Amino acid sequence: MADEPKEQQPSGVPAGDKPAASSAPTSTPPAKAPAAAPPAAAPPKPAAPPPPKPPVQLQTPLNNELVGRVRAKFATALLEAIEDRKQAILTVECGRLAEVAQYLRDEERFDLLSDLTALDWPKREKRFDVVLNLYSLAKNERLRVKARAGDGDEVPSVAGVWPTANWLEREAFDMFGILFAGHPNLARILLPDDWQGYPLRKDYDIIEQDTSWVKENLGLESGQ
Amino acid sequence: MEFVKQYWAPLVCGLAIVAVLPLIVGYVVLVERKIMADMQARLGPMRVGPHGLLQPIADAVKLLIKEDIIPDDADKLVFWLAPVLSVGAALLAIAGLAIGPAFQIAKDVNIGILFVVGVSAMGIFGIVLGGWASNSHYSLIGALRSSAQLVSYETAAGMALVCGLLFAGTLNITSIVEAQRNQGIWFGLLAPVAFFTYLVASIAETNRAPFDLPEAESELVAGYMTEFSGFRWSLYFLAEYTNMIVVASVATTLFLGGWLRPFSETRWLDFIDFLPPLLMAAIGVYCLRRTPKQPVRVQQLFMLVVAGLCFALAVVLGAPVLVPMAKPSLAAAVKPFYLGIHGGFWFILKVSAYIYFFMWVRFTLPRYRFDQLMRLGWHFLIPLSIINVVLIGIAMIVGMYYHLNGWRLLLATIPASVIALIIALFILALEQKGQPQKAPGTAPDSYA
Amino acid sequence: MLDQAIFYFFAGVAVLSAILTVTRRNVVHSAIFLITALLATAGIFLELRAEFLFIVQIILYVGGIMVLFVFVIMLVNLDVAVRQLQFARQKWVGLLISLALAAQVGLMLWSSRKMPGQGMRVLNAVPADKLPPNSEEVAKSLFSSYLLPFEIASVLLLVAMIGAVVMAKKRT
Amino acid sequence: MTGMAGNTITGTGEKQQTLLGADELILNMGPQHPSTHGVLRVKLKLDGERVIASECMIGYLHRGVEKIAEHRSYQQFAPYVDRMDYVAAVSNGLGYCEAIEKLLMVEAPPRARVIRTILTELQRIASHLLWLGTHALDIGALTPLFYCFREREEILKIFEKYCGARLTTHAFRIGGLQYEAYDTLEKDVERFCQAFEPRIKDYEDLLTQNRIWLGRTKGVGILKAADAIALGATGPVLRASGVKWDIRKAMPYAAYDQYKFEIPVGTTGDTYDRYMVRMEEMRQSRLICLQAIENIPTGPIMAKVGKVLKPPPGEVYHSIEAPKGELGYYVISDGTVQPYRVRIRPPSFVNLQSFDHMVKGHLVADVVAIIGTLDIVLGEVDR
Repeated sequence: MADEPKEQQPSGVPAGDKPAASSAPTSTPPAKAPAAAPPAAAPPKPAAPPPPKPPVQLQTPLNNELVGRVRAKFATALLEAIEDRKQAILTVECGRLAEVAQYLRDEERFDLLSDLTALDWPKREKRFDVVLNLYSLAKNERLRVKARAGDGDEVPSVAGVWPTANWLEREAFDMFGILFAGHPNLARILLPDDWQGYPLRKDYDIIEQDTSWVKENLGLESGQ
Repeated sequence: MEFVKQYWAPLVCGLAIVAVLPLIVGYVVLVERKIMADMQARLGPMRVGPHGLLQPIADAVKLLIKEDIIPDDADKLVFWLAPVLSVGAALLAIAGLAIGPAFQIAKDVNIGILFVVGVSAMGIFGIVLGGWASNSHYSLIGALRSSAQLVSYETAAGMALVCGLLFAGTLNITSIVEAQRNQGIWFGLLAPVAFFTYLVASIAETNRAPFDLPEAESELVAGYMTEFSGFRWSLYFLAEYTNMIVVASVATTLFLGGWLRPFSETRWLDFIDFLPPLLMAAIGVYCLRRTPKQPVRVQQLFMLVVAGLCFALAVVLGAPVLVPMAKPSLAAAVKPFYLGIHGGFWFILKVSAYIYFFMWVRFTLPRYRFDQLMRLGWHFLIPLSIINVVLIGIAMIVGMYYHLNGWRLLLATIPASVIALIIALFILALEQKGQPQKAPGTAPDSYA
Repeated sequence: MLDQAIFYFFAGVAVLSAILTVTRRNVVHSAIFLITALLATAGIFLELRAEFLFIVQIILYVGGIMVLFVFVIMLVNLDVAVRQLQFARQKWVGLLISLALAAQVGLMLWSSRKMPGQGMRVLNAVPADKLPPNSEEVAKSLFSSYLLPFEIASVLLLVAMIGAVVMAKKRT
Repeated sequence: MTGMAGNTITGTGEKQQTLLGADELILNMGPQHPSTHGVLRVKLKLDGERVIASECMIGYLHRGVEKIAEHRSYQQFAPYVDRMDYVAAVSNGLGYCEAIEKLLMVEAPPRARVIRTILTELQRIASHLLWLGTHALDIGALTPLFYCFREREEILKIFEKYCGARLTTHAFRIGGLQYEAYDTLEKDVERFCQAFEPRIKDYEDLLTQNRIWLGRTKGVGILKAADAIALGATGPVLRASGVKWDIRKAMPYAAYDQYKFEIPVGTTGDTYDRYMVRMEEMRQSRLICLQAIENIPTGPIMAKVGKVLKPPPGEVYHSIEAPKGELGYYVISDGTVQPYRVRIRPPSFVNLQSFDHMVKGHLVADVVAIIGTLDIVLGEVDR
């Protein structure tokens, strides 16, 4: 795993601000109390495979100069900066996503949007995470920017900043139903236009979908 | 009645041509598929008959029994007429050709070559009307493209022919070959640039190889042939291959010395006469050697038959050459017989070499885009052929002035050809500089 | 006797297809009949042993002009043209002109009847021996006695071609 | 930059005055079309032969791989990954396995990483060979297709000997390899590499200096560097536009940091440059294979990874240099046996976006060449 870019190592001591658990696991027992501060000396790299004790906490708060600059510029917008398995993750306020994106591309030279996708956490009140994986060709550095959006919220589209986001946002809309404000042509891309429902949502049950389709189109009980 | 008495020979020959030609075309297609396979490290049709030799019959039967679909509101009359027109023009053109000194349907037609070119130009109607009649948008575009291509390359071919005719001085096919015999040199050597232009233009005229845009599979499905199926489609196919044979024989007659043996006039090279029988005998021996390797009994039998055929042909070709040696008295009697058969052999050999070149080009070169194709035709080929006619004319005048004839005429024509090539390169350079990489937006629209 | 039969056959075909050309409603059909008419006239040239004219007729008219006719028919979308009213009730003008033409032809026939041996109706028999190759005859006369008209005609054609190119140039 | 976004052809748009006054023609190419490399439907708005606007309709091969991933365990999902880019299954597998290993914070042993590199590079050559064959066939050259398939057959034989399958190989496991290298692997790869060099020369003789090929590819489908980065193009498409970026060099994975190889870069970003870049990449892959088989380290082929994988909760994004471009895996685990979400970043899907940008102003014949030069595989575009 020598591929971790060296300069990306978190230099500062993990600051004390509380790491809002970015991934509140739904089904597993609440292994980590969301408010508990992470164990201070988080082992940089657990040498042995995680022993059967409760899964070790890998998300450590991150505070390098990049985070510093972003916090300086967007004080309130930057909700959280953590690092999971040596990959930097910034969580940004949904409303100002486009601004942050513009800033990251122009000043921080993250000129390549590798991927834009979405996650569904049905338990949370703002259930969707819009995740942008950025890459800087100049600095050979990766960054992940997250924004939380509720069902039906308007997420500002970054297609203006990176045109590659056009189809990626259309796919996120197609699969999750997230509306992107300012998108040139928000329509389904993979599924037929008259498809009902958004398949990648956690509550989109395949079995139920199949039986309803069979009943509706073939008029008989599906064998599922 | 006296009409029949006077014209029974050409009628019989005509009948033979119309009957035999589909078979010949079938085997030309088989040979093409075999050569293509050989070039592409594979075997080609092997299943029907030994080494796929019965494939053409199988194709013909398949095409005959295939369902004959007519698009619903297509124009019935024109839909039926188009392929017929195409094949008719192609077959009519064959009538003007002379296979050997003996075998010619339209005996010494005074306008020989012109007749062949003029009639085969009628094939365009078959294509255009075919495209229009099947009233699908794809075939209409395909039809328009191919007719535009044919019209523009006919001019280039015509000018190249003019260049050859300058040497021959007559249009009559038999006298053209006679002229080449008297001058002791083939016109293709005298006017190589004309031969090259005619070669390229004829490839374009028969819609083949780098110019086979109308039925470019990757774009407009099958061009004008899209809606035709079964026998109608095979008529177009027959027309295309007959055109190929016609174009090949015109080129052979005019540039490669028709049915003349290479160096036909130099006596000490007469041993070349032994080449045809030896060649046939060699093929026969090869077939014999391959017979035991055939897996199936019937295939071995078939190979034996083919070997026998080759040997018989070898004997037939050898007889007119050996008999005068054995009994000089019979020499006079055997002479016309010798001329006819050997002439036919050489003519067919040259035509098949020409067609082999067609196939060879088809398998190696990618396809031209339509506007590039038109640009090549108009900006390069036509000016080149016109300039070549002028230069060859000048060369001939110089030749006459210094009484150069036969091989010595080369002294005049070679510089002419070199100048023509230099001008050709100049045109190309102009072309390159003119729009080295014109932005695609401004590429000349093909319909402008 | 045979020549007579062939001549009347070709003449009949020519007249018939000429009529059909005019009366057909479908443009492409009329184009096809026009081609048959021209081919029939070419046949008549051949019947008169003028093979050079025969092949020039085929190459020029059928292979050249008619191809462009059909080309234009394809390019210009036809459904508009067909819907317009074709027959603008000019029957009377047409009749008048054809009558005048018929009168003229009749006069010519009638006057030639008196000249011995020149009668239009009697065709001279086919000469038995080889025909004088008329391509060479045409060429000789074209480049010797009629050189001037030949040059003027070619210049005229050149001008026409250049004019066409200029008109067709895209107004860019 | 918004102009870059793919415009759609809605019925309304004003009718542009075209050449003969005829309205523009909407031409539907696909989904069943000989040259769309799979079930891609392209809606072209034409003015005569010229393309005014184009719109790609995809989704015909959508199998919902990401939904399936949420109902399979980590090991069970590995074979599905091969079905996405079915032309380069081995590199898909490598990407997935390395992403999960990163999630588990586990590293494959050196021997496994070297063998993985060899097989992935062979797969890259095979994928490029298939691209070259079909691309040349679309432009009309019939012969290269058969030469390319003859070489590709050799590579597929090696895969078959190694893991029993030719196309969807499922050759790797999370944590290392399932099968030990069969004893003549080095000799086979050696023999293939020796035979391959003259073969590449054959393709080059057939195409590179061919005037018709130059005419059909030079200046066709130009994608400048800035547009390529903006449109997110990666792999040979990006490198042909002059951007020197290859994940194997930038963020080395498997055993790529042990070998010396160059990264071919184009200049103008037209179809010819993409052709040259891919041809050079085939040569470089051959060099990597030769260097790799010299000393395959001995040792275990599987890291100490339990039968049941329960990666600690968290997420990871790992991307590799697949033959088509950057193939990324964004895996989120919630500590259970099944991944919470596996997001796959397909290079073909993103590269296809620049199709609309490239095809404007070209002729229909170029559309075919541009689809070919993007080297898209619809299994990966639709997932």
